[in-house]
Amino acid sequence: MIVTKDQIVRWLRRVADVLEENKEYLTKLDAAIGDADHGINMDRGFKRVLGQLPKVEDKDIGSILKTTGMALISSVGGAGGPLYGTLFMRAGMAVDGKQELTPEDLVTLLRAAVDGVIQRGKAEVGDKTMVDALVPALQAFQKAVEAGESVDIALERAVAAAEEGMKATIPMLAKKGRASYLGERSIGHQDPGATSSYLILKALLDTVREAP
Amino acid sequence: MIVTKDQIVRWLRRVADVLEENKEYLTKLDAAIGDADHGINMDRGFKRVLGQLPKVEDKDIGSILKTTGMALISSVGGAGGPLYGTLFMRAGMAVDGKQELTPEDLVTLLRAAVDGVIQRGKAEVGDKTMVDALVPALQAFQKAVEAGESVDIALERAVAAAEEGMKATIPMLAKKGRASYLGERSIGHQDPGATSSYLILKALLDTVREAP
Amino acid sequence: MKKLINKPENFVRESLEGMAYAHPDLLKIHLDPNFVYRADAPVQGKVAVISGGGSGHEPMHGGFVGKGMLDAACPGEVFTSPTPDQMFEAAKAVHGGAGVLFIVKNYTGDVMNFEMAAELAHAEGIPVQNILIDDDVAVKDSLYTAGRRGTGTTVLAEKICGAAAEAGYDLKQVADLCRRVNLNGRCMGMALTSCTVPAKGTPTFDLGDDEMEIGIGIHGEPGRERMKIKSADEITEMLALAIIEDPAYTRTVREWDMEKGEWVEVELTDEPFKEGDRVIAMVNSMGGTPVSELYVVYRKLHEICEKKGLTIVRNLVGAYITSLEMQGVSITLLRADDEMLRFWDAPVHTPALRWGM
Amino acid sequence: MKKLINKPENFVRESLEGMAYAHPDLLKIHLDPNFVYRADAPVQGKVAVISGGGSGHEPMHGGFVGKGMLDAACPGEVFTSPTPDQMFEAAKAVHGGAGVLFIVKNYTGDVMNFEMAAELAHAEGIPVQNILIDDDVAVKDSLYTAGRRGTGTTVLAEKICGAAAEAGYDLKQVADLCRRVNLNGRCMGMALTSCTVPAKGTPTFDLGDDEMEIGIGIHGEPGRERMKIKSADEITEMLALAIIEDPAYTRTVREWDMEKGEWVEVELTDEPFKEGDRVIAMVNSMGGTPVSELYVVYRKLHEICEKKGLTIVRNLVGAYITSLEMQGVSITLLRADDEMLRFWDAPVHTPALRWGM
Ligand SMILES: Nc1ncnc2c1ncn2[C@@H]1O[C@H](COP(=O)(O)OP(=O)(O)O)[C@@H](O)[C@H]1O
Ligand SMILES: Nc1ncnc2c1ncn2[C@@H]1O[C@H](COP(=O)(O)OP(=O)(O)O)[C@@H](O)[C@H]1O
Ligand SMILES: [Mg+2]
Ligand SMILES: [Mg+2]
Ligand SMILES: [Mg+2]
Ligand SMILES: [Mg+2]
Repeated sequence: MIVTKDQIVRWLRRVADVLEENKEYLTKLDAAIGDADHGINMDRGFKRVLGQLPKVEDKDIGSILKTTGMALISSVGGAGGPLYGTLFMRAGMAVDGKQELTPEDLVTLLRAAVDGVIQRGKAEVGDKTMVDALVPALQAFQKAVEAGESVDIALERAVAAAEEGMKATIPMLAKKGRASYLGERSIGHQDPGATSSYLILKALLDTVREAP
Repeated sequence: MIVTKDQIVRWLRRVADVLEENKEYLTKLDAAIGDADHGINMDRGFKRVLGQLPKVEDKDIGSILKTTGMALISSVGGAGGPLYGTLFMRAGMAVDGKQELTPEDLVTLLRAAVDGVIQRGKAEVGDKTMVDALVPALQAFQKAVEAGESVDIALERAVAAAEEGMKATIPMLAKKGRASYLGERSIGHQDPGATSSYLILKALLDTVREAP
Repeated sequence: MKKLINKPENFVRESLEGMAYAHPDLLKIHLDPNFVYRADAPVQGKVAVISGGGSGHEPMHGGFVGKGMLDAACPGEVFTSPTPDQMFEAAKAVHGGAGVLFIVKNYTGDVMNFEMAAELAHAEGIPVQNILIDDDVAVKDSLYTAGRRGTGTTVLAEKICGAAAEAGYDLKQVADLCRRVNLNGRCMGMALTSCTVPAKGTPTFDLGDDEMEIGIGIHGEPGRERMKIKSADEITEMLALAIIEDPAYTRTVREWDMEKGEWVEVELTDEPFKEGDRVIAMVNSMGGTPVSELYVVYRKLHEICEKKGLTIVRNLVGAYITSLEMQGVSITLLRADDEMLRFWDAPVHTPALRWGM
Repeated sequence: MKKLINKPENFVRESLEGMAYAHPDLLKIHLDPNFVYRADAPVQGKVAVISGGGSGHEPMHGGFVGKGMLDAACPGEVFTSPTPDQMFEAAKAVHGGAGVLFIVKNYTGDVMNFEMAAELAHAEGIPVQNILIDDDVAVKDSLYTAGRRGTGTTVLAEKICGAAAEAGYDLKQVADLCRRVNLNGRCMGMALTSCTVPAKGTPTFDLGDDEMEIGIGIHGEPGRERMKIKSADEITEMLALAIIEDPAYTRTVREWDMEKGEWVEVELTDEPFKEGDRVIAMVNSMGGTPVSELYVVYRKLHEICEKKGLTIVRNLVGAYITSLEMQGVSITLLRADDEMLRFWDAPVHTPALRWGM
């Protein structure tokens, strides 16, 4: 089972829909421990991505993802902008020229993406950031692929791990980003960035599960 | 029956008490059609009067009332300050040198006081101001005195007329002062200045009724 | 009550004391009676320009005391006209031999207190004149009301007359200029929220979450009309058109006859704006509205003026004449001639308005 | 939502358009990507000083663009850091051949976006340096947090560095001065009310009628402690003592190595205030607090500084770095040496700060 360019494009469109639906939810999470803009920012960013997609839809997957990254960098702002921008830029660079992705390609893509986020933001697992969703997802995906599972099963595991990682942020004390200023008061709230990361991965799973 | 200097002093002290008690009530009336300060201003003014009284208590009634007027002028501010200041100044000037007041003295005093307010503020009966309480009170008092009634009966009539005049301001459309800016919307509210005038006259009646 | 104050009864005094600490180069304060005056007063041979009114409109008037603007400001209690002894003592402190102009906002209380002050100054031998500012087009009729209220034009008049006095105009000239500024200035304001007078502790009026009040007074007096909140563009249009399309306005005011030493009634008429007018525009925060929103209003005002053939040649965007922490905006337009513009551009150095020095 | 806006998504743009109409002599705007820049940019041979950050803190930064202060400001969406393309395009527009200083408030988003912008500028051959402002003493620990936030000192740094650039300092000199200003400035703020982000439409946080939040961030981030409202004097004391008694603070920041073209980590320590220090004091409204209350705070601050042996040699009292319409105040103290004072006093002409011209 491979992932086609068409699926990647549909994934990005689905992400735009999902983020629009969850705009208020993400913003509410950010209001509790941040500055109440994460949903608004991500929604604005993926609206911009939607606007750019027609221009690159007939190019390769690498170009599509790099364009997505650039669109996010120049429209999201905040912490989310450079982080998700870097995530998609690096993902695109990792699969330059490809028209479809094997499970191994997807491992390469995800690893590059997550590494980019870590380099840019310097956060570790446990700091209560999107990294807490992304790193377990990457590990679960890689493990499943190495065990010979198909892409959809591997993605299922990745999404489950991301969800778990996202929920695990609730009891954490934030050490990075705006939430860190709250100290103890950051405990008990789910991290908005971890939540958007989970939603983005979930959208990939849902896209892959659809009839191609 | 005459009114003594002692009664005048007790009257002024009572006015201070009454205005303190009615500070919020008068301010609430002023909030509806003015700027929510009439009670606060009058209370501040008569607190100042209380502070000045010991210095003039052993002088004549004229001096006591003029001092009251000056204290009000320099502490009340707003429309109420010059108007009530003028009222007490003119009252004092009308009974200069006196140690006690006959009913006829009181007529002279009241007329001078009310005339002063009208000169200063240029309001007529019906404009929805303190004049609507003061003018009927003066007329009723004068009529009662001319009919040979005693001071307390005459004051009773004056206070009843003031109360009626005060209530009559409710349906009026304001033509003077801050309330006039409301046009039709001033209708249905009792004028704060008419109310304080009624309270001040009522305090005189209550003082005169007490054992001297 | 969401305020940075200590005891409400000390608010005005403590705020004045803070001003004195912050601006010793510009001003001094006198307490009991309260007034703020130029650090270098009296300036010999210069007409002294004095204003005053209730507190709660800061920076007006105390924030305009300094070089090129006011010689003194007399702050009353919050939203309560000051008392005549304040103006009289201030006049004595800043009188430099050329007389005193009282710039008075048209509110019954202010007018009466300033009239008493003028009588006191006159009796003391200080030449004096009272000029009323009555520019609030929200008040239509002068026959059935106390007349138009004094609002935004006050700030512009204080700047222009302050500069004229600094330039050596005599009392009559400064007074004539002030009257002319008033006759060419119009203002209207609106509120999104009420304000809370410290001594009262609760909002002066209640506005629903989705309501606003158009034509509000600067003391939290209810305005002309309450309605659902509209967009900034619609609000700007309501205010700007009420100002620009306001017809000629005639009223009788009292001025002081310096020779005879008595009040005389004067009939004044101001002419409506017309195409080709050059204007000074002020977009003013009622206190709680941030400058970012004022610029949204200014943007639309600029468009409207252009469409109506008015050219904005100078502007002020900020909080200049406020109602405590009220959210809302007022717009002032002043038809400016060369003389006014010259004095507008003259150097000024006060806590709240400064340029050219 | 009690705001003078049209559509929330147009708020930043329309506010910028209003600024451009109001101040054509001082600044121009560029839309998409958004930035505000000096009308006479690029100034040949002068270091260009650029700042930026989320909108909603007006007048910062756009209101500080003009002569003697910022060459450009990059406003993001409300409370959202701007994007690298904004800073990059602004840098290209105002670069006068002597390089660009980015003054960056220490928030994760701002830092990352400005770092990307610096990388872009460097790649384009524009000499660049990023100096962080991290002065908020409400944040104690830099090991377990993203470090101190950039707050009030930003305004003072922009004024001083703008003047230094105007005076001909080269990029390294302006950057060194900026770093020194940051290491000598400390700030803390508090909120009486929340603010409402236009796009969200409801208050960022809920405060009870009798509650306040101490140590608030300028984006409506909840602060360190919520408590019953206290008097202005007590609040001033809490903020001032937190600043004055704050111990030495050490952190590691990233600066750009212009030669190698890469980020280097630098350890910086600032020293606590001590008796005899001369300070510039800023008492700043969070947006919805009127200046009358700021003076009440300034009064107490003056007394506290005197008692602690600090001399306030310059001050700013007003709304300079705000959080939309939030009520509240922040206090900033900057230990100032002769060089800083000289540049502080130098002429400046921007929409929100003006003197000497
Ligand atoms: N240093 C970091 N590394 C990784 N993720 C981070 C970092 N700092 C913040 N984040 C993520 O960014 C999210 C907030 O994004 P957003 O609200 O868009 O930015 P901002 O905090 O600037 O408003 C947080 O919930 C967190 O997951
Ligand atoms: N021209 C006037 N003549 C007589 N009374 C007046 C006049 N204008 C106002 N008043 C009275 O003053 C009262 C308001 O007083 P106050 O609240 O102290 O002054 P202000 O309106 O300046 O706040 C009104 O209720 C009215 O009775
Ligand atoms: Mg956020
Ligand atoms: Mg009143
Ligand atoms: Mg009043
Ligand atoms: Mg943000």
